[in-house]
Amino acid sequence: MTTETFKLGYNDIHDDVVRSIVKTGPKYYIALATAGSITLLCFFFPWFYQLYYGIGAAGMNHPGVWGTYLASFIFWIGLSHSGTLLSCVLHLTNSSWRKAMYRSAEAMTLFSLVVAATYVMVHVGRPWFVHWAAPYPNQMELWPNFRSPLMFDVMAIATYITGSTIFIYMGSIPDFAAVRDRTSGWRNTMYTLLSLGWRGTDKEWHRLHWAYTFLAVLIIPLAVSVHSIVSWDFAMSIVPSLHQTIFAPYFVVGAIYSGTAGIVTVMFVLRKTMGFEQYITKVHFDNLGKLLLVLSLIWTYINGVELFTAWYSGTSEEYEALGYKLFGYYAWLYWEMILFCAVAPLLMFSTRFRTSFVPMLILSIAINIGMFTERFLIIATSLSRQYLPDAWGVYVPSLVEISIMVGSFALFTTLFLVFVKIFPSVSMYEVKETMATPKMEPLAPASGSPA
Amino acid sequence: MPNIDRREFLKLVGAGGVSVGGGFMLREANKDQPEYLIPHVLAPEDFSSGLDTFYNSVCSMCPAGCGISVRTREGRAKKIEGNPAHPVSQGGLCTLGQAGLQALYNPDRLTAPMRRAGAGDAGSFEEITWEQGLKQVGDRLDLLRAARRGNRVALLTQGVRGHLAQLLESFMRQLGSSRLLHYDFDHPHTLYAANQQFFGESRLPYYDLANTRLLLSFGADYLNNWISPVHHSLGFGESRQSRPDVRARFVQIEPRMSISGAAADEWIPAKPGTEGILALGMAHHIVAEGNYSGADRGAWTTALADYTPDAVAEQTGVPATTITRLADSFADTAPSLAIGGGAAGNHSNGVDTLVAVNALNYLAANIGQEGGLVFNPEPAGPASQQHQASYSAMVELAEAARQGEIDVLIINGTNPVFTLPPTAEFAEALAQIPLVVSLSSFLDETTALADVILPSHTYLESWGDDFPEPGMGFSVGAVSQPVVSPLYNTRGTGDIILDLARRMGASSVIPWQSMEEFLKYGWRRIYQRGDAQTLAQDFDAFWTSVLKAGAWGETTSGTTAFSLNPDVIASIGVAPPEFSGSEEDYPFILHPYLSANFHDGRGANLPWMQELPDPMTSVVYGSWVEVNPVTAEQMELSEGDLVDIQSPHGQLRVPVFIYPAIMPNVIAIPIGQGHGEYGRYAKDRGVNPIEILSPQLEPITGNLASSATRVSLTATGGRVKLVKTSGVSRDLGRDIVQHTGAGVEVSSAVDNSIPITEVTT
Amino acid sequence: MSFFSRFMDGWRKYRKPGYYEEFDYHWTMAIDLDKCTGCEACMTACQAENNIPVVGEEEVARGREMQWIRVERYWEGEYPNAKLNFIPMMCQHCDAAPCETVCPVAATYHNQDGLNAQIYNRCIGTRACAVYCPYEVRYFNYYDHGWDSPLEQQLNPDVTVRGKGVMEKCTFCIQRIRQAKDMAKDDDRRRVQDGEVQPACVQTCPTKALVFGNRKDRESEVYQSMTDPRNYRVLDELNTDSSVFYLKKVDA
Amino acid sequence: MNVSIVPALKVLRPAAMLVIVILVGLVLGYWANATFVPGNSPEQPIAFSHKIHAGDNEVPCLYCHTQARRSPSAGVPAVSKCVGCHLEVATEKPQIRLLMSYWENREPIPWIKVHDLPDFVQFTHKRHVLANIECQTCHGPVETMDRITVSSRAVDGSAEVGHPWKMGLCLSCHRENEVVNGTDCLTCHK
Repeated sequence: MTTETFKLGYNDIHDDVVRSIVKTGPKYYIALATAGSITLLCFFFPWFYQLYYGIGAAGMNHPGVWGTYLASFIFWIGLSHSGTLLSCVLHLTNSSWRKAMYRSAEAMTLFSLVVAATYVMVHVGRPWFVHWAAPYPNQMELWPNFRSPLMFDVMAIATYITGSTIFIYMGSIPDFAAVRDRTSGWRNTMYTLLSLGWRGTDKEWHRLHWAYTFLAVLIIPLAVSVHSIVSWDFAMSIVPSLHQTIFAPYFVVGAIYSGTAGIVTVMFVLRKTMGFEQYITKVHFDNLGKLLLVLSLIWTYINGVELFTAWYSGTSEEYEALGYKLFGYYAWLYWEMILFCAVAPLLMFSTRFRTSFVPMLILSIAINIGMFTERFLIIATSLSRQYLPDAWGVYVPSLVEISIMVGSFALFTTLFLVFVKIFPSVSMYEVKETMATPKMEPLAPASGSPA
Repeated sequence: MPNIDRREFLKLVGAGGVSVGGGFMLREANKDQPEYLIPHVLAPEDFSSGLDTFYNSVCSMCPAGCGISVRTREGRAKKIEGNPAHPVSQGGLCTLGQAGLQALYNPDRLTAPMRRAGAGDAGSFEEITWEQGLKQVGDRLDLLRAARRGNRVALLTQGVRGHLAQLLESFMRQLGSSRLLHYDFDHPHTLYAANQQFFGESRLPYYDLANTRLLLSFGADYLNNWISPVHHSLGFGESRQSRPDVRARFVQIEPRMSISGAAADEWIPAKPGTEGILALGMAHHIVAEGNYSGADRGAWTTALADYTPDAVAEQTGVPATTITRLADSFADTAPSLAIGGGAAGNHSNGVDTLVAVNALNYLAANIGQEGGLVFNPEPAGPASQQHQASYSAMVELAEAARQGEIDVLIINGTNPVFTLPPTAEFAEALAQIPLVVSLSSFLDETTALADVILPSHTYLESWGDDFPEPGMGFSVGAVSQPVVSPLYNTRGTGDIILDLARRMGASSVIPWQSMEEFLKYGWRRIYQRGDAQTLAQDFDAFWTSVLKAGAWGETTSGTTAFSLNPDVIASIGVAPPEFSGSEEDYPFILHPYLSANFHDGRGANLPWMQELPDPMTSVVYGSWVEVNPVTAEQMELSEGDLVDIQSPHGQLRVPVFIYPAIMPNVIAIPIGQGHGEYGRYAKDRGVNPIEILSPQLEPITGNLASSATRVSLTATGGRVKLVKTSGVSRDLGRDIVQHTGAGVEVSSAVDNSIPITEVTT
Repeated sequence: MSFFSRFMDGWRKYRKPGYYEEFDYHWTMAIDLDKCTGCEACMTACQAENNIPVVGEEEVARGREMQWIRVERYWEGEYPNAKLNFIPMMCQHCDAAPCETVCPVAATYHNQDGLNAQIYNRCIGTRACAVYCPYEVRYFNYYDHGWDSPLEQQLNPDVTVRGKGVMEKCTFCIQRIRQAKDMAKDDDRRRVQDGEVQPACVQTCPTKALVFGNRKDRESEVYQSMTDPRNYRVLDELNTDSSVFYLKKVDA
Repeated sequence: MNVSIVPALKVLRPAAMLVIVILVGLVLGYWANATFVPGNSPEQPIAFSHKIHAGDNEVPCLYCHTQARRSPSAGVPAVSKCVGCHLEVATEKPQIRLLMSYWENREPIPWIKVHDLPDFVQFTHKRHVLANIECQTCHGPVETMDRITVSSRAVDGSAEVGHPWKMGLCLSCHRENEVVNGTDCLTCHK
C-alpha cells in the first residue's frame, strides 16, 4: 500500500484524469505537430524514396544483406515487452504499485508493435507482395513456407498485437465509462461506444476481473514466445556467432530489459507533462530500478556466455567473428554498448539513485541506446564475417536508413500523443482500489471492489 | 428506415457518383500498355522466331584466332561460344572473346562516316555520306598514284592475317608504296627473331603443351595472353589431369607472378632480364652432367663455359641448387618443353634470351618431338609476318611524317597513340600528315586525331578469314562470316579497301566487288589443294561446308628433321640486361604486363571486362601498382595509398596494391586502362604505364624493351578506396581450397550425399 | 482435390528420405581445382548467358557486385614461396539447403531434379536466404538495373531480367536444361543423355576444369569426377549436402 | 443517465451510410469497367477476322501460325503470307486494299498483342501443339471471333471476362493431364 494515494478522493482522480483528456493546452498541440511533421519528413518521405528507387537507397550490400531496418525491428519488438508482459505479471502478483502506470505501459507495447510491423514493410524488397506471407487459398495454389522462422514471426507478432490490443482495451472499459459520464458532445458519443454500455454492476466487475486475469495468464507465455521466435530468425541460420542456442533467452531478457527502461522514460515524461506527480511516484521508480538492475545483471551474464562459447568453440569462423566484434570496424559501438547496458546500470545498487527521477531518466535512455546498438551489432558484425573470407565485406548504414530510424521514434511519439488524448492514461478504478472507501458518498457509480 | 433529409440525400448521391467514377478509373489505371506483334514483311529463310541459329566464325578480339560459334535469335547475336570443331579453341573461349558481343552492341560505336569539322580542331566531327568520304580519299590516292608518288601513302593496320592481309598488300603494291605496317603492341618480335636465328624458321613452332610432362616457362604468360592462351589452357588441362597416371609439372620463371605463375606447380622469381642467363646456366649443367651426348657437345661446352650454376645463381638471384635441380629434371623428363616470351623477351637482351630457351629445348632433345615443339608447315593462306612493325619501324614512320614525306595515312584498327610511348611522338607526327584516314569502329585515341573516319564493321558483321599463327603443327584455316546484319551505316574493312582500289583505278588488278567475292576467289585455290575426296564436291559445296564447320584443316605437317647450324652455338650467350635510368635515382624496375581483361587496352570499352575482377587482385574499374609486402612495409605503404611513379620519361599517380608474389625491387602495373578517348566505359579511368616507358630498344629486332624501365616510388600521402570484389584473400586455415599429395587419399563425400539409384535408359 | 489436401499432400512428401529416387535427374557439377587457372572465363560466360547486369563502379565499391559465379582467390605463404589458389564459387544447389528453409513465401525450394530453384517473381525480398547461405552466392537486386542501348539487344530471351527487390542466383542454366529435355522429348527419349546439356560456365572453360551432368547416370563424366578420390565439398562440415564437388589441387 | 450505446450509434448513422455508399460505388465502378471496357479485345490495324478464315473457310491454325509446331512462339504470319492468297482472293474488299498498301510500302502490320504472358513465364507452343492440345483450350473459340478476344476455359471451366491467363489455368490443366513435373515451378517460370 502506498501512502501518497490516500490524500486523494475519488473525485480528484476523476478530475485529474478527465482533465488530462479534455483540457488540451497549446503545448500538446505543438508537441503533436512537431512529432507528426518529423514522422512525415524522416520516416515516410525517405521510405517512399526507397520504395521508388529500391532498397539500394539503404546501405545494405553483399554479404551485409540485413541492416539497420531489421535491428530497429528487433528493438521495437523488444520495447513492446515492457508493458503488457510487465503489467500481466504484476497484475497476477497483485502488486499494487503497478496500477498507476500499467495503462501507459500497455500502450507502449501496442505502439512499439505497430512501429515494428511497419519496419517489416520497410525492410522487405517488394512490400507490395508482402501479403504472400499470409496463408490464404489462392488460384496460384501456393502456401507460405511454414518451416520458415520468418513465417513463425508473422504469426507470433500478429497474435501478440491482437492479444495486447484486447488486453489494454478491456482494462480501460470502466475508465471509458467514467470519462463518458463526465464528458459531453462527440467525446460522450465516442466513449459511450467505447465503454460498451458499462454500468459498473457487480456482475460486470466480476466478469471483467475474471476475463482480465485470464488474458493476463494467456499473454505472459505469448510475450516470451514472441521474442524467442524473433531470435530464431537469427539462431536458425548457420552464420557464425548467430547460430547459438542461448539466443532465445538472450533476446527475451534483452527485450524485457529495454522495455522496462522504456517504461521508466515514458513514466517520467507522463509524470512531468500530464501532472501525474501523485500517481507516479518514487516508489514506482524504485521498484522499476530494482527490476532493471536484475535484468542488467542477467543480460551481462548472457553476453559473457556468448563470448565464452565463441572462444571455446576454437573454430576459425567463431574466432574471426568474435575478434571482429570486439576489435573490428564496429568495436567502438560494442564497447559503448557494454558501458551503457552492463556498467552504468550498476549505479542502481544505490537507493538514492533509484529514487531520483532525472538520473533514472538518463540511465533508462542510455540503456535503450545500448540495447539498440546490441541489435545492430548482432546483425552487422556477424554478417560481415562468415565462412568464406573472400566474400567478407562491411555494411555501413546510409542516410536514408538513419533518417528512417530517427523517424520511427517520432512515429512512436505521435501515436502515443494521440493515445493520451483518447485513453485515460492512468487506470482510475484500479487506483481507487488502492484507497480506503471515503467517508462522504461521491458521485455514482460507486464501484464494488472485487477484492 | 429513418427519413433522410434532402441535403443528406444529395450528399450521398454525390459521394456515390464520385466513387463509381473512382472505381472505374482504378481499373482503367491498372490496365497495361498494349504490346505489338510486328511481323516480317517477307518470311526470312535463315531463322525462325523463337529458335536459336548458330553461326560459326573466327574471334578477332586478340591475335590467337580461336574459332567461335555465335548463338543468334531473331537476327540478334545473343552469345559467343567456342567452336568445338575448331582445333585452336576446341569449344573453349576466354573472357575477352565472349565480350566480343559488347563490341558489336557497344553504345559508343561509330555509326557513320565522319569528317573533321572546321579548322582541324581535334575531337569535333561532322557526319558525311560514304560517297563523300570515299571520294575524298579515293581522289587523293588516285592523284598520288597517277603522279607515281604512291609511296607518300602509308597504311597502318592491326595485325591481320588471311586474305585481308593479302588484299592490303596488293592494294599498297598498286599504289607503289612500301609503307604497309601491321602494328600490335604485344607482337612477339623477339620470339620470331630468336626462332629465325636458332631454327632458321620464319614461323613460330607449335608448342605441344597437351603432351608434355614438364614445362619451363621463362616469363611467358601462356595461359593469359601469350600467343594462343585458350589453346594453351586446353593443353594445360589436358596434361595436368586428363591423362591416366601422368601429371605434367609446370614451372614458371618470372619476376612477378602471372596467372600462369599461379597455375604453375613452382614459381621462381629471377631478376628481370636474367631469364636467358638462367636458361644457359641450366644448359651448362645439362651438358656438364653429360645429360647431352650430341656430336656438337664440345662446341656447347665451350660456348657455355662461363655459365656455371654458381656464376648464374649470383647473376639471377636463383639459388644454384634450384638451377641444377631444374636442369636435371628437365633433361631427365621426356618429353619436356621450355618456352620463353612476355617480359623475358621484352628486355635489351630479349632475342638472346629466347635463343637460350631454344637451346635448352635442343639439349633436352624436345625439338620435333610430341610434347615438345613441333614445326609448322607453310600456312595455307597468306601470312603477313614480314610487315609486322617493330617500335623502331613506327618511330621511322613518325619521323617520315614529320619530314612531310607522307600525304595519306590509312589506319585500320590499331591504336598507336595509346600503345606507343609518348617518346615516339606519334600524335605529333599525325598532325603533320595532311590526310589521316581511320577505319576504326570506335573513337579511340588515334581515330580522334584522324581527318576522315570511315568506320568499319565489327568482326561479327563482316567477312574475313584467318590462318592461326602458330598453326597446330598442321595447317588450319577458318572463314569468319557475318552473324548479324550490320547495325549501323558502316562497311567491312575489305570492302572499303576494294572500293578505294576501284577509285584509284586499280580495278584491273583488284577486280573484286566485295570481300566475300575475294574470299571465295582465295579459297578456291585452297579448295584446289584438296584431296580427291574434297575435289569430288564442287567448290560451292566445299565453301558451305567450310562455313558450316567454321574450320578447315589439312594433315600436312611441318618438318620434323632439324639440324642445328654449328655457328649458332658459338654465337650463344646472353648479356646482362640494360635498364634506362640509374639504380640510385630509380630503385625499382617497372614491370608492365598485359591486363587479363583488356589485353593491350582494346578491351577497356567493354563493360563486362571493366566489371570483371582482375584474376590476381580482384580489382575492377581502375589501375593499381603491385608492390612486394616487405617493400611496402619499409615504405609504410598500405593498400589504396596513392604513390607517384617517376621514370626518366614521365610520371604516374596510382593506388598501391600489396602483392605477395612480386620481387622486392620490382613493381608491376597492368596495361589497358588510362584511355583518354575510346567511349564512356574506358574514358578517364586508371593509368597507362606505356606513357612512362623509356625508349629502350632490343638491338636485333629494334623492338621496344618494355620491361627495361627503372622507376622511383614516392608516397603522396593521398589515399583512395581500391575498388575490388575480394574481401580477405587468406583462407585462415579453413581449408577451403584443399590440397592433396601426388598420392591420393579417399574422401567420403559421396557417402553422405543423397543415395544414388541405377538409371536404366 | 482441395487446396488444403493438396498442401498437406505436398507437405507429407516433402524431403522424405530418398525423395529424389523416384525422379530421373540429379544435376551435379564437378570442378577440378588442379585444372582451374582462375581465368574467369566462366564469369563472363555466366554474365552473358543469364542477363546479369553491370552495376557500375560506385555500386561495386559499395559491395553490390553481381556474380552468379565468382572466382575466389586465397594466397598461401609469403614471398618467395607465395602461392595463389583459385576456387570458382557458385550456388552449390545443396540437397539440404539452409536458404530453402527460411524463405517465408517459398520462393526458393528444391525441385525434383536436385536443383535449388529461385522463382524471381515470387520473391518478396526478405533477403533471409542470402543470410542463411553459407556460400554467400545469392545476389540481391538493390536497384532496377539498365542496359545502355543497344547493349540490351544481347539479352538472352530465355532468361528473365530481374527487377528491383528480388534475390537471384545461379540456376545451373535451367533454360539450357529445359531445352535439352525438350530435345530429348522430340526423339522420344525419356532422359537427357550425358553431355547434351552444359551450363555456360562449363561450356566455355578453356581448361575443361568444370564438368556437369546427371549424377544418377553412373556412366556420366560427372559421376566419374565426383567419385574421384580427390573429391571434396566446400564447407562439407555444415552438412549442406551440396551438389557441387571439387577435386583437390595436387601438390607436386 | 444514459449508458446504452444505441443513441451513439444513431449519431453515427449518416457517417456510416456515407461509407457504405462509397464502398458500393467503388465496386460498382470497377465492375462496370471490367464488363463494358474489358480491354481484352483491342481494335487491330486491319480488321482481320478469324471467323472468316478459321471458321467459315476452315483454314487450319497452323497454316498461318506455322511456327507453333516447332518453336516456343507460334509466330505471326509475314505480310507475304497474307498476300500469297489475297493476290487472288477477295482483292476488292477495303481491308484487303489496306493490306496491299502495307505490302506495297513493304511495311509490317503493327498488330496489337492480345494474348500476352508475363516475361517471367516460359511457355512453349511446340510442346503443347505436339501434345495435341487444341489451340482453343487457351485461346478460346477463336474461329467464332471477328475480333480476337481473350477468353478461354478458365480454371473452373467457365469463360472469364478480362484476362483469364492466371497461373491457376496452367496448373489445373497440368494436373488434369498429369504432366511430368507439371506443377514444378521451374517448368514454367524462367
